[in-house]
Amino acid sequence: MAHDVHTHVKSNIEFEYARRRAANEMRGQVTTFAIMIFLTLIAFTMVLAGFSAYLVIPFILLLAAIQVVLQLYYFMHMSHKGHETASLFLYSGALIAAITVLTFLTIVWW
Amino acid sequence: MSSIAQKKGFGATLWDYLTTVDHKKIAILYLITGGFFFIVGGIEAMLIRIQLLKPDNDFVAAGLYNEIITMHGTTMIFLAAMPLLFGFMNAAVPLQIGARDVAFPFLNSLGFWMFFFGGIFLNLSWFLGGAPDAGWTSYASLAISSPGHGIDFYALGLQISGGGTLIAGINFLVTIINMRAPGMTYMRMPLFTWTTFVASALILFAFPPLTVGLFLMIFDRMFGANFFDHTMGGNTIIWEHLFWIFGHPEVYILILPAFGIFSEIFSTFSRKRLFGYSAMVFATVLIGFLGFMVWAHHMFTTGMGATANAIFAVATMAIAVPTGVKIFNWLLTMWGGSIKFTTPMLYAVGFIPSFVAGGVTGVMQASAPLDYQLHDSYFIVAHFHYVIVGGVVLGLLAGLHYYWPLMFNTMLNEAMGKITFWLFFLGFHLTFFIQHFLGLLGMPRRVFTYGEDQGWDLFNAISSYGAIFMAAGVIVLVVNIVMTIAKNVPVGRDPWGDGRTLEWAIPQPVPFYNFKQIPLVRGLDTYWIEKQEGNVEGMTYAEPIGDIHMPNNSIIPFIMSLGLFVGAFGALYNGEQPWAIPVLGLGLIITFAAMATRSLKDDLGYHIHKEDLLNEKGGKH
Amino acid sequence: MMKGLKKWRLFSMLTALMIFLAGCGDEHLSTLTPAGQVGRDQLNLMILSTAIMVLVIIVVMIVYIIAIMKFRRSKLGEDFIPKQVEGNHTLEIIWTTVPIILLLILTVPTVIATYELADTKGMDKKDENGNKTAVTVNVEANLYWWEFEYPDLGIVTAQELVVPTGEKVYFNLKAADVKHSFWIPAAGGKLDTNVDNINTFFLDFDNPSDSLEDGVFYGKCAELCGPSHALMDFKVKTLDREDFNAWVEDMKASADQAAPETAVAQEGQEIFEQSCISCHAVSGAGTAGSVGPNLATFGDRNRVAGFLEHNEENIKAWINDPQEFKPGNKMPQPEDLPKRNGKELTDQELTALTEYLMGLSVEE
Amino acid sequence: MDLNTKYTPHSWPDHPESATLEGKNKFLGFWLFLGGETVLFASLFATYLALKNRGPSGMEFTTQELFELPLVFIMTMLLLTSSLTSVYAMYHMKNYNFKAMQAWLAVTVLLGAAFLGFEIYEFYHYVHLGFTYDQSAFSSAFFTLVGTHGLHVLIGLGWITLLMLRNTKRGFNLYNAPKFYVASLYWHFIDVVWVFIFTVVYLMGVIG
Ligand code: HEA
Ligand code: HEA
Ligand code: HEC
Ligand code: CUA
Ligand SMILES: [Cu+2]
Repeated sequence: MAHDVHTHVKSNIEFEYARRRAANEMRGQVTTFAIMIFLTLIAFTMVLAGFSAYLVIPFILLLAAIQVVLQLYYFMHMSHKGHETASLFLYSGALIAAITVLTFLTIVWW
Repeated sequence: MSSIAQKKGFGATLWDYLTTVDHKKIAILYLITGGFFFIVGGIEAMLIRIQLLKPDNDFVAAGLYNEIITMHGTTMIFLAAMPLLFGFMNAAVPLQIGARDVAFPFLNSLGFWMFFFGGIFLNLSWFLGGAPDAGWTSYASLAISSPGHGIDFYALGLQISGGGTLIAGINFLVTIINMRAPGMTYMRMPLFTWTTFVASALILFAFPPLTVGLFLMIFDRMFGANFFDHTMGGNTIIWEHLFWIFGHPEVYILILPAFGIFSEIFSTFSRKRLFGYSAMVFATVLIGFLGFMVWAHHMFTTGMGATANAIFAVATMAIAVPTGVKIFNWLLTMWGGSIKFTTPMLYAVGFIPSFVAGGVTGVMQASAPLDYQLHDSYFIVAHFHYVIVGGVVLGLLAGLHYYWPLMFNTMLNEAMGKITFWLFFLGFHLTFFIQHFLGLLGMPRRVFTYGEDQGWDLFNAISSYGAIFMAAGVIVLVVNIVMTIAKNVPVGRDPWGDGRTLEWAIPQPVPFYNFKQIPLVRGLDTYWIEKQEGNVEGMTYAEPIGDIHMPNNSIIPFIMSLGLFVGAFGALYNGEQPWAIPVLGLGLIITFAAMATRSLKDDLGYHIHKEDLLNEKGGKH
Repeated sequence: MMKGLKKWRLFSMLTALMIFLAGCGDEHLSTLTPAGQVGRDQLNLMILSTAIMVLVIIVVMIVYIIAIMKFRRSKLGEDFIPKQVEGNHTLEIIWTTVPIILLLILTVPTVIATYELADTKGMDKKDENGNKTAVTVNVEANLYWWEFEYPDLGIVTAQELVVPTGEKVYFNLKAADVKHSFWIPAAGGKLDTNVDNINTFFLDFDNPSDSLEDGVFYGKCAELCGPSHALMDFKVKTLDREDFNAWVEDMKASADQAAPETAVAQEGQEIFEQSCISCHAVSGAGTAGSVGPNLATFGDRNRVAGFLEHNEENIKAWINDPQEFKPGNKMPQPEDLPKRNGKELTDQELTALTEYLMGLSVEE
Repeated sequence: MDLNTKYTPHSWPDHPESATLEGKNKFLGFWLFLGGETVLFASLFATYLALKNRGPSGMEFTTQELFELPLVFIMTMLLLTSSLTSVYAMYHMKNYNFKAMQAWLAVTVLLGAAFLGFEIYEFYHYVHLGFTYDQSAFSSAFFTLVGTHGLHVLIGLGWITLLMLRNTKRGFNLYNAPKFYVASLYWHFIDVVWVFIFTVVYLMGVIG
């Protein structure tokens, strides 16, 4: 029956393995975090350094996109199994979001 | 715990419905409320047609007329068509996929009550100083300058009911993704489930822009913002985009479930498997996808520039292709079948030419330069009533007759059903066909009157007389419903005799836990397969009888929605009444307190025990 | 080949149908009797698309009728179990590609026309003397009335648009208060007058409008703009180029209009100058942006307030109670007019005003 | 499923958030909701971009005059860090370490509250300068976009706090694990939105 939860008691080996895997993963997360901080720093510096807007804007947008991907795939585990539908819908949303922003930038003013 | 309703007192029944989280009862709530609003919207339509019956008529005044059309459009779309569809989805989808319940029974109830209170709030405008009068599209410049509170009622009412819709959409998505019975793969799902799925996805993505648009409108009107005030740097075109980014998918949210209902009916009463099932599924998804790429076809005359117009024109036309695929697959489903002209089938058969006629005028409008002529003329009114009435409403009426025995274990009278059909169908064509020509002859829409000197008298009169037939049809339907309820003759399982999908395999009346044992789905049209193999049970089971987990009833959804309803009055009278802000606060406190109660109090539901299940006789097979 | 032939026949049938329908409508108002090339282009698209659509409908209906006639259970017997067909790839391909082809046939002229109709470059063309060659009209839509300014000619008029025939006339459209939409059905499609920006397009007219029943084309507001949206009509007079030039000169001359001849009209003028002049100009020379319609040509008008028949009775009635005719319009009731101090207009005053207004004319 | 079922670190499932059907539903439903929220924020961003620096003639305030990057940088760091701390919290949930999870959640909430404090200060400061909500289309769009994000932060804080308080005494079970998990998803999403806000609103605002 769907509501039953089949609990599985891990053997010690399994347990240790799971722990280790989790710890490894956590170390990865910290790295991810460091990258995010780094990207943020670059973005702020780029702007403060006062490069040409045509260069900076696409670049910081790219950095933002990378950060989001990091959040989604590492912090929010979107690469894990069981996230297929979730990512399908999230990407559909992102697509519609992109189209919306695009039209507002192009055909709202004359 | 017996599913056969014991005779309960009125109070107890009322309480039961206020607190229910059972999708079958929520379906009935949607049906009643949606039906009520359909009558309200229909009466408004009749007032429109009476006013336009003859030139220079003064049956309703200019300002009042605008309120009537606005409320007619808004009521019909948000408060009648969509909720009625939700009604059928709730009634049929969980049963079609072999689920005991929806994924979020509590949210299901919350969605309904938010819609309910939003709808009531909107309609209270009639009694509290005037209804909204800027059209259902409520274009910003007019809406911002509209005096009185009409537009505020519109924005707040739709905000509340829109929230309910979003919740309902997510609920159906998760239900369909997670709650399918073993064997019910995506490619075995009945088409109604598929269209519910895609329509729900459209809701998920289309309602947020509406939410934002409405908030901007609320802030502008009630809290001093300047989004749409061009003297302050605002821009009214933003509203048009936000509205149509929502508005166009909205029309597919309406039509897709109707397509689903028709798909079920065509294959049932042709006794034949749906022709090109996978193409149908693909077409549904494609329509949903393309539905998001075309909204600006409502804005061809806004002045977006040639390139934007050209792109959106071509994208719009593309939708004709998957829709055509559906039409031809339905035709081929009937082809070679054994067609029985029951009332639902009559509606389905009537739907094809009506919808095709409406669809092809849509493609004509998609041709931007031609739309410069057609836009905001009666041609548009004709187009969308052809697709909406000829598609959605016929679908709803078909669904009503088709699913009535599933929902109530009785059958609407077939003879009266057919009378309703013919009256409604003929009246519909009479009313709206002629309107194409009115548009071509230069009649703009949303005009409260027209002069004698313009040559539109005869066609308008014909159109108005047609509406009388539709009203007569609806009245026969109401009589039919009342008589059926009064007679209350149970019909049992699979009353149409040709049921193919799981919902018809379930005993009647449907037990409150739906399936005693979760079924094992062995193919498309499972029930048909089981019947062909002579299985009297109607289904193969995936599990032995065991305890069933059920959710508890709850009054909290009702209270949460009530809080929003109360709070909306506060927002509405902000800056005008001293009590406004306190009332807004009070409403929000009610809502949040109810929400906190919900999260602090564990609600684990209860179990129906195996022994009780075994003892229960349940419905008849 | 057969198919092409059939389509051709369909085409002529449709054209015939259109002509028949055109008969139902009014020549000055119907999109089916185009007054110029723009309207004609759009009507052609209309005919082409209708032809395609009728073809689609015919095909669907043939399959449909055969299906519901042939496969009735009453004919096949209660027990008949049809074969459970899954689908058919060939058919699927056919009914996917054929519609695509039909749509392509429609897309090509659609896209071409979209760009053509948006081409307003001609607006700024100048002759060797540096004068603009084309007539440009700045249209300002106001709550329930229209103002037409000719920026290059230095004149302005209201409610009645006057344009030359046989050439493209360009329009700059905007709204003064809420969004409206500028539509002359017989001449061609509409374009919105937004509050945020100026929209630009062009129309053209083949013939002078005096041959029409009313001597004018009808113009409409096509965007809901408030209670009197339905009454926000205007009229279009088309003149050949010579007459148009003469009209322009007359308009310019209206700045120094002769005093009214009769005593009654003079009385009217006095009242007008007290109570009305703050909103209504009586000189056609000027620029846009006034509070009320310019009345320079009022005596020549075809309508009062855009839609009432042009006669003295209606003028009086209008001045006496504008809200009765156009609910929500911006002209005050007589007692609220400047310098009236709550006094209504007497019959005599109304007559005087009317006579004065009828005398405002630029035509002989 | 039973609230009283006690787990040991050994019997605690690998994915407690989706071990039950209710959990799975909640998990998926919440992701879908985030898909919808993406479109919601996109609409706000689009509106903001369309109205950026637009106001009545003679408007005083523009992005370049207004925004101060140091403040934004601090806020960004706070929120990014809180994202990491909530990852820690989930790490401990998987490891069946309730106390540690609560502790990390508390840190998350504190960081979030600090962020919110700065934001309130920022708004207060702007209003003080005369850049009020009804000052221009730009001001309305700015406050609405950033304020909606702030509201999300506030809701997130309230939600996580409520969850922590509610469950202090009883520790983990499969009923509340999905709730914690989903709340942390929400928190990450708030961070995702902020990444775009600091990029699109502040950084691009400073550029012009
Ligand atoms: C259920 C509702 C519904 C549906 C399904 C549709 C379907 C379509 N609509 Fe419609 N529409 C509305 C409801 C709907 N519409 C409403 C309410 C409005 C007005 C809103 C307002 O302003 O108030 C509107 C307005 C509207 C406009 C704007 C007009 C204007 O205001 O200027 C346009 C323009 O492109 C349009 C186009 C279409 C198209 C191309 C389709 C297509 O999806 C139709 C596709 C179907 C077919 C084409 C028929 C079957 C196909 C075949 C048999 C295959 C072969 C066909 C060809 C090759 C052509 N619609
Ligand atoms: C789901 C959507 C829907 C539905 C079902 C309908 C149904 C109908 N609509 Fe409407 N309509 C819209 C959506 C819909 N409409 C929208 C969106 C607009 C645009 C609004 C705008 O411009 O902003 C519009 C606008 C619109 C106009 C144009 C108004 C204008 O532009 O000025 C007209 C005019 O004829 C019209 C007519 C009708 C008619 C005659 C029906 C009929 O089909 C109605 C049939 C129903 C009945 C006739 C019920 C009658 C019931 C009784 C008589 C009572 C019996 C009572 C008891 C027994 C208790 N509608
Ligand atoms: C406050 C401004 C205002 C004043 C003062 C005013 N009017 Fe008007 N008038 C208007 C407006 C605005 C309209 C257009 C109404 C509409 O059609 O919606 C109008 C329309 C008219 C029309 C119809 C115009 C047409 O083009 O057909 C006439 C005639 C008229 N006014 C006469 C008068 C007279 C006479 C007076 C003084 C006794 C007067 N008006 C004073 C604002 C004013
Ligand atoms: Cu102006 Cu309608
Ligand atoms: Cu559309």
